[in-house]
Amino acid sequence: MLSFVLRRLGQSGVLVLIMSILVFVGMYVVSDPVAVLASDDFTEEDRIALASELGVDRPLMVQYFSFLSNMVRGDFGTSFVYNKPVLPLIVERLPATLEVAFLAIGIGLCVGVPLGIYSGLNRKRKSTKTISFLTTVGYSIPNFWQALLLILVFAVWLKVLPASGRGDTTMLFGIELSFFNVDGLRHMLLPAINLAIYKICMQTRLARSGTQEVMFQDYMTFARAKGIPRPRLIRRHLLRNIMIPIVTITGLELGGLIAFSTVTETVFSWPGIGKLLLDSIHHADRPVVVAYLILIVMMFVVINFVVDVLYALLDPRIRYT
Amino acid sequence: MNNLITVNDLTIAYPMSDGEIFRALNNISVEVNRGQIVGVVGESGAGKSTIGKTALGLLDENAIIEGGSVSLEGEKISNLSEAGFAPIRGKRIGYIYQNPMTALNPVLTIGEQLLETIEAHTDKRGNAAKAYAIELLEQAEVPEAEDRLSKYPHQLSGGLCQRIVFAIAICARPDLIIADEPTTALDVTVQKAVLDTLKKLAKQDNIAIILITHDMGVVAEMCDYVYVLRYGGMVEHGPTEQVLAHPSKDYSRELMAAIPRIDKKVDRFAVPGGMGKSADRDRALAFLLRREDRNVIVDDKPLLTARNLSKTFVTPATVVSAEKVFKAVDDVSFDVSHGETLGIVGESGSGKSTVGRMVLGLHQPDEGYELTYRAQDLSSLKSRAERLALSKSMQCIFQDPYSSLNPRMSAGENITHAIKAHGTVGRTEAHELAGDLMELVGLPRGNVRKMPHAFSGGERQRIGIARALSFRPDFLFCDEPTSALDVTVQAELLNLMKDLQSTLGLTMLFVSHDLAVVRQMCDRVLVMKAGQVVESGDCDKVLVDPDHPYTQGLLQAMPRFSFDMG
Amino acid sequence: METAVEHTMTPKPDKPEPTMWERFRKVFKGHPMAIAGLIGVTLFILTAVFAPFIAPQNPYDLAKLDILDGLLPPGSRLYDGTYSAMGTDALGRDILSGVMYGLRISLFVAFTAVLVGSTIGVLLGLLAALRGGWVETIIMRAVDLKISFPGILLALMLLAIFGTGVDKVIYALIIGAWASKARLVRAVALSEMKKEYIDAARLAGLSDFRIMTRFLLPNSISPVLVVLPMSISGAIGAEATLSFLGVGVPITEPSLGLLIANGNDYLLSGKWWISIFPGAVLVAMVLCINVVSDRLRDHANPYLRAKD
Amino acid sequence: MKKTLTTLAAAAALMVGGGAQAEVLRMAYSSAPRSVDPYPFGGATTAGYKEHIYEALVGHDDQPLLSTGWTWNSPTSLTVHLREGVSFHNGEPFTARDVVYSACRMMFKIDDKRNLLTSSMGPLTDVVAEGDHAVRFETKNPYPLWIQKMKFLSILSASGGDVPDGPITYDATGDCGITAYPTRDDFENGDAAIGTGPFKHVSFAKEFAVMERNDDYWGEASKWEGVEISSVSNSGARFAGLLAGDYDLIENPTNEDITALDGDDDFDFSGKPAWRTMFVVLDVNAEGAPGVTAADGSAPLANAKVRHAMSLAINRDAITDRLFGGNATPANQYAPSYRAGAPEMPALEYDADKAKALLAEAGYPDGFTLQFNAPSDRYPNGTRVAQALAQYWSRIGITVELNTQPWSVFAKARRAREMGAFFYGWGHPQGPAQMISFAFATRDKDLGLGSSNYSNYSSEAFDAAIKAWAVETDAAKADEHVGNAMRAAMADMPGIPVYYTHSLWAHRADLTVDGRQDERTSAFMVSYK
Repeated sequence: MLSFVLRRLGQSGVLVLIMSILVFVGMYVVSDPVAVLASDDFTEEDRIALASELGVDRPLMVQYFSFLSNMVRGDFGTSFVYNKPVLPLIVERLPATLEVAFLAIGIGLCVGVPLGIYSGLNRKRKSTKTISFLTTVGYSIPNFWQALLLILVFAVWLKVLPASGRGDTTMLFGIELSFFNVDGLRHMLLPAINLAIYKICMQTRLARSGTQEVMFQDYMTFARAKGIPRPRLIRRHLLRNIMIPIVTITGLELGGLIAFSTVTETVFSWPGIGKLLLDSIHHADRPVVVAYLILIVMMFVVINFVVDVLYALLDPRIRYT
Repeated sequence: MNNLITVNDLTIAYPMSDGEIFRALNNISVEVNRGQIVGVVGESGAGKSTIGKTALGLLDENAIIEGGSVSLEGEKISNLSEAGFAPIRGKRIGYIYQNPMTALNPVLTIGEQLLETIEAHTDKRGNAAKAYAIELLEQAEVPEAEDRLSKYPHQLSGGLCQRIVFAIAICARPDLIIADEPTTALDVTVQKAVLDTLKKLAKQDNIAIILITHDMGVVAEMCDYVYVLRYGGMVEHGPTEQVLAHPSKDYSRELMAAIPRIDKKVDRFAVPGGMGKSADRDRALAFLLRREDRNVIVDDKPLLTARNLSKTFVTPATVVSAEKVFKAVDDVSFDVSHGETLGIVGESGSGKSTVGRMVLGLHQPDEGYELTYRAQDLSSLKSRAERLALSKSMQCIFQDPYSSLNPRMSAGENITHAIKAHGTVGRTEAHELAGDLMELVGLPRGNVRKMPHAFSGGERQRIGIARALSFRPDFLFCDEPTSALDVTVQAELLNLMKDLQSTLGLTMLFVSHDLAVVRQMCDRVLVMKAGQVVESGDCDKVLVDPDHPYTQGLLQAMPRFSFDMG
Repeated sequence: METAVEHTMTPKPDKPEPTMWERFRKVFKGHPMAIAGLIGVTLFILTAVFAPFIAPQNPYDLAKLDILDGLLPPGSRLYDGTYSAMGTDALGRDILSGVMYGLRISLFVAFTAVLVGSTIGVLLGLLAALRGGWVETIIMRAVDLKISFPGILLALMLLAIFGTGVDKVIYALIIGAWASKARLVRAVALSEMKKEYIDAARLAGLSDFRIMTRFLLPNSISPVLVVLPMSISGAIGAEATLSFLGVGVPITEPSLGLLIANGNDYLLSGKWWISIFPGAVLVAMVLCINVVSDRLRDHANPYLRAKD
Repeated sequence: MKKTLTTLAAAAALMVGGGAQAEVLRMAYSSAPRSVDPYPFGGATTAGYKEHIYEALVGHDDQPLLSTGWTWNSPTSLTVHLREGVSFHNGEPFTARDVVYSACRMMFKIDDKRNLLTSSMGPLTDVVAEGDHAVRFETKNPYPLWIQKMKFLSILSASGGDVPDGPITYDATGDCGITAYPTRDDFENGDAAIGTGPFKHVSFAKEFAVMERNDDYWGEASKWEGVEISSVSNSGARFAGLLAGDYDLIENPTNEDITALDGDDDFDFSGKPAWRTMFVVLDVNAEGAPGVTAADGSAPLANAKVRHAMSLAINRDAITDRLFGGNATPANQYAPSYRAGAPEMPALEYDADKAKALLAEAGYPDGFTLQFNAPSDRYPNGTRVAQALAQYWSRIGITVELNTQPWSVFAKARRAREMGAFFYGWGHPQGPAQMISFAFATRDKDLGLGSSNYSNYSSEAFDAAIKAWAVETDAAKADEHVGNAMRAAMADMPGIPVYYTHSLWAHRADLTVDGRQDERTSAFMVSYK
């Protein structure tokens, strides 16, 4: 157990290193902070001064190692653009993203899994065909386009939901949350749906194939032979078994949502970290991008870990061996 | 008179994906009276499980009842709906599933699975239900019944799981229990005890049993009356003793003759099969006997000596479990001399296969071992060439015919791929050879191009043998070569192997859980238990009056049918 | 499955192996949706291939475009008399022609990216399974890394280093495609490794390379083949998104995705045709691909096939 | 899920009522103001936001604001007379001390990072308070531009930071003996966000800022009780937000979107010709330009005939009314012709045949290959205009490879001078001359000329005129020099002016917007019909 955790930690340490190098080099070739920040009436002297203040006049290696030494001391650097320490910059935007991500995943599960089980149980029905058709349509529409159509329909035509922004939030333990606030929820709904549609389709498919496989397992036949009422058969025997793969995948999906819902957050100008990442990439704000991606790597490591634990919780075969 | 259950001219058909109709059952009639234990025997494909499934409405959705019916106490049930079966399943007809390990839901506790059944069929709830559950388990002779409730299936042995399945089956005190191969998945010692329990349970509540099995021994010990099926058709039926002792049909006779006997060694089974007879076969033999490209040492030294073989398996730690260490083989030593067959018997998990795999180099033994083959120290083998020469000379016949062939290669390619790769033979020659070898092992050479899935288990095993032979080995490791096969097929195969051994002078290491088979095949035998050798010596000694209690136990447990037939 | 086993065990009449065509027919027989999808896919591919011959206009030749033809509604005529069934965009680009050529780009990009990416992924996955140890660790960590690296940054890097171009987008998508395949194949291959035919191959002294190519590969590939079509539609979507983010294909050679992205700006002002037509085509195509792939998946799923 | 649905319904009901009341003006910016602190950052939205709270000595129209006028003591010394009776939001009176303090604050480096606006202060050598109501600015070289540059110097209250009593002495490091300046947080929580402007800071979060009316404003108080500024970078969402009633006014609607407002009763849009010139920068380097290749290996762009031909090939009217629906003005020089001080110039003609002929005459009858670069995410309609230009040039036989990149990539390539021809837009607070002085003058450190000269253009006539302008304190004479410079440049055409942008605002139909040239959006421009 411990050895396992240590090994994981070691590997993720290496991951973080490689990631930071990649991003450093990446951002270096992509853009020049001075060129982006300096306005046109800057004299060359101004530009050189700016470069030295940002510390980008030093050779890349030097920049990288000073970054490393700061990082181990927990200092991820200062944003070129906002001239603020990077970590708070990211952290203050985190709740917004987390809220939407969880809402989206929630919707995905609550809608997708039942649909999936239903279509898994009644493979031949018309309704099943329709469901699979819809799921296919659902994830064949590019995300950004979907977003605009949503805005068009719900905000412009029906005028029932706000098109953008985060709306009012309620403070909870010093964290701004939209969840406990009607206006906040309304603002959250469209982005969440935009993200959820794909998840719904995926969960449906997962649950469907899962159901189809489990239904043919010996223990399902035997449970029927025992004379267990069908509802219980599905609730206990089926659900418990298909949840195992679903949880695993959902974990990673959640990670993806948290890390890279850039498009959605941009289109709905949702003040989350995804938008921050995109803006920072475009504004050559290397410190933010580096710190961001390092955090993301760590997050995925944690998520993988949690998923493994959940897996064990759901599957006694792994728990007790 | 009014039978408990009557199966009447039942015909069940499956439309197959290739458009043909496959009849799992063809005009089958079976009658069972209260308290009677009826055996339904037959080899795979006989459709025996289908009978049970029909009685419980568990047929796959695309199965068609073309004719006949099943009726329970006179009322027809074969045409009931899913809902219609509700009052029957578990309540009037209990079901015992082939493999207890897969029959129980892996993610639910024993208690949950037992209680849900109780709540479904009785009005007992809460503590009453729990008490009843424990009572049932105790009746099924599950030790420490109470704390088993909180356990999960995989934490218990196969035998225990099967007993739990019994408990579930008798929960509603049904009139009939359908036991579908209840002991196939179990070790012989366990099998006996489990069967006794089943018998006891049946007696105490006067429950009738339909015992579906392929094992004549089991039938002999359990059943009063027996039906013999083949390919979905009825061969014959009658009181057990009569059918087993004086079978009236050829197939039944063959069946009986095919059963390996522990009590006496026959040099061939009285069944067709063995090496094919033809020009092809002789060509194949010629090829196999062409040995000039091999250095044969003929001296009195044993061909293979193994000293202090041990194997420890380490499963790395995971999130929830620490690193686990399991000693599969513990300090095993033996010799195998030219042309002899050494058997290794033992129950599952005794490490018998691991020994062979170490000899072949598929497992790396723990430090401090010594393996000499043809006076060569195997541990010292470095160069690829040496390894190659060795791997050609030592081959293996694997346990599971369904996974031992490459599914994406034709039979012929499977046989000759490797020797082509090594350049032993050319393309055209290889194709010829493949055909010859198939004839040799008794398959029509016309099937050379067929893919493995088109063959039955026995046929695949023959292909496996042909592949092993293609290397012109001196030494064959046979890893439970027939455990997955029906008795008749097994008999044919064993005949073939005997023939090949005598013609080619092969040396064999023969691993099996079936003492009878070992008795038939081997000269000497090692008896293994939990990784260690408990007893070894000549078969005629060890398998007739063993010294070690464990071996004695094994022999005791062997279901033997005592009716002697001419 | 009991029935499946019984079936293979019954003595078979000597039937020749089914030909490709027979297999093919077996898969699609009695599945109208799937057949429709198949036809759709073929049509789209044909259109893409022959676009230059059937398109009313060459939308990639700037000299042929005139902004005076801009924003014409469907059914108008361009200045030079060409009939524009789907209208034009701001630069006087005939949407119908744009869609045909765009289809060409989108399909080309998606197919090459997914095929190359998957091949790399499969090989790495097999290698990881076969070799294990540090090789496996490195490959699988690389997968993790890729998963936490944003495609947009990747695309930007390529764009900054090599400049814009369809090929750059393909590289970006290739890097996007390999990881999941590697994961998948490794999982399958690991379970195949446990089977005895691999032992047999080892015992026969065959080289790792041969074991990988002749034994592991053919037996581990099918799940990948099943998800392939889905990856392709995924890649089409990804390319669209990259274009939307301004790091996709060159704007003078719009793909479907880029056409949609451009049309986006006009949706609110009621010039729907600019994005709806390309969008509809994209959806339709992806739909066809998926319907077909679903059918293939169901067919490949042993539990279902036994019942078919 | 169910719960959210009900709340949703409730919300929908709410919506109907909403929108109507607008004592608070809800505006949506196209990008988020960077800070409450007026100094560190430039950019239209930041500037637009901060001028609600802070004011400078000179207004956006270059007219006195917190000053009443000024007198040149010498070409290097200017005395500005401050407006009296002005007080800060905290009630403190506005005095010369505050100006010196603000100057120091401007020069001071926060965490060793200069304020991005500091460069305008570059030439200043001293800032001296002359009594309470006058300030003297000293420069080492003549710096007439300071008059206009003063608008960057937002005036903070000296009471804001930790300031010792008594007069403050200015120094270029910004130290000025001041113990501590207010921090970023002090500004964001409002403690230090104290100016003289018509609105007071209430709150400032990531993408959302709130302000309330300053009732003691020295000038005419605003009609708006308060202002809410949201930031919605995606134009589609911004516009949708307006239509959905989330905002009363949005800036920079796309030219596409506003066409949807024709004949709409609820919403309308207003435009204002802005100060930004969109033009094509051409590298006239005689050794050839990156990405520009001719069959004979010569350098086409070095030839003025070629540059004129390229200009002739462009149908500017088509661009402005097809791509902008008339919300742009065809350009005839490098600065908007309608800006104060811009010389009279003839319209640039469009004649493809003449262009072809000229190209042939220049020695390129079969044209040449030109890689034309444009930022993909910078200017409204930018990529479309770029494609249109490519269309026109390819018609006269030039092979154009259009290469669009995100701004970050583009800016890097531009700074590295890797682009021989690129599309660019430049607007400037300080009249017509400023931009060409940076873009086309031969580099001159002292006068800060030519620092953005990517054309590698160098002309004595032009330089002479610009140098003269740079030191001319007399407005009329200055304009004359500008005229000469502009004509010289246009004759050589180191860059091709295409059009002048208009600032656009979409808003509720019952509002009128009196827009400004400087692309900023503020509540002062907005009033009820």
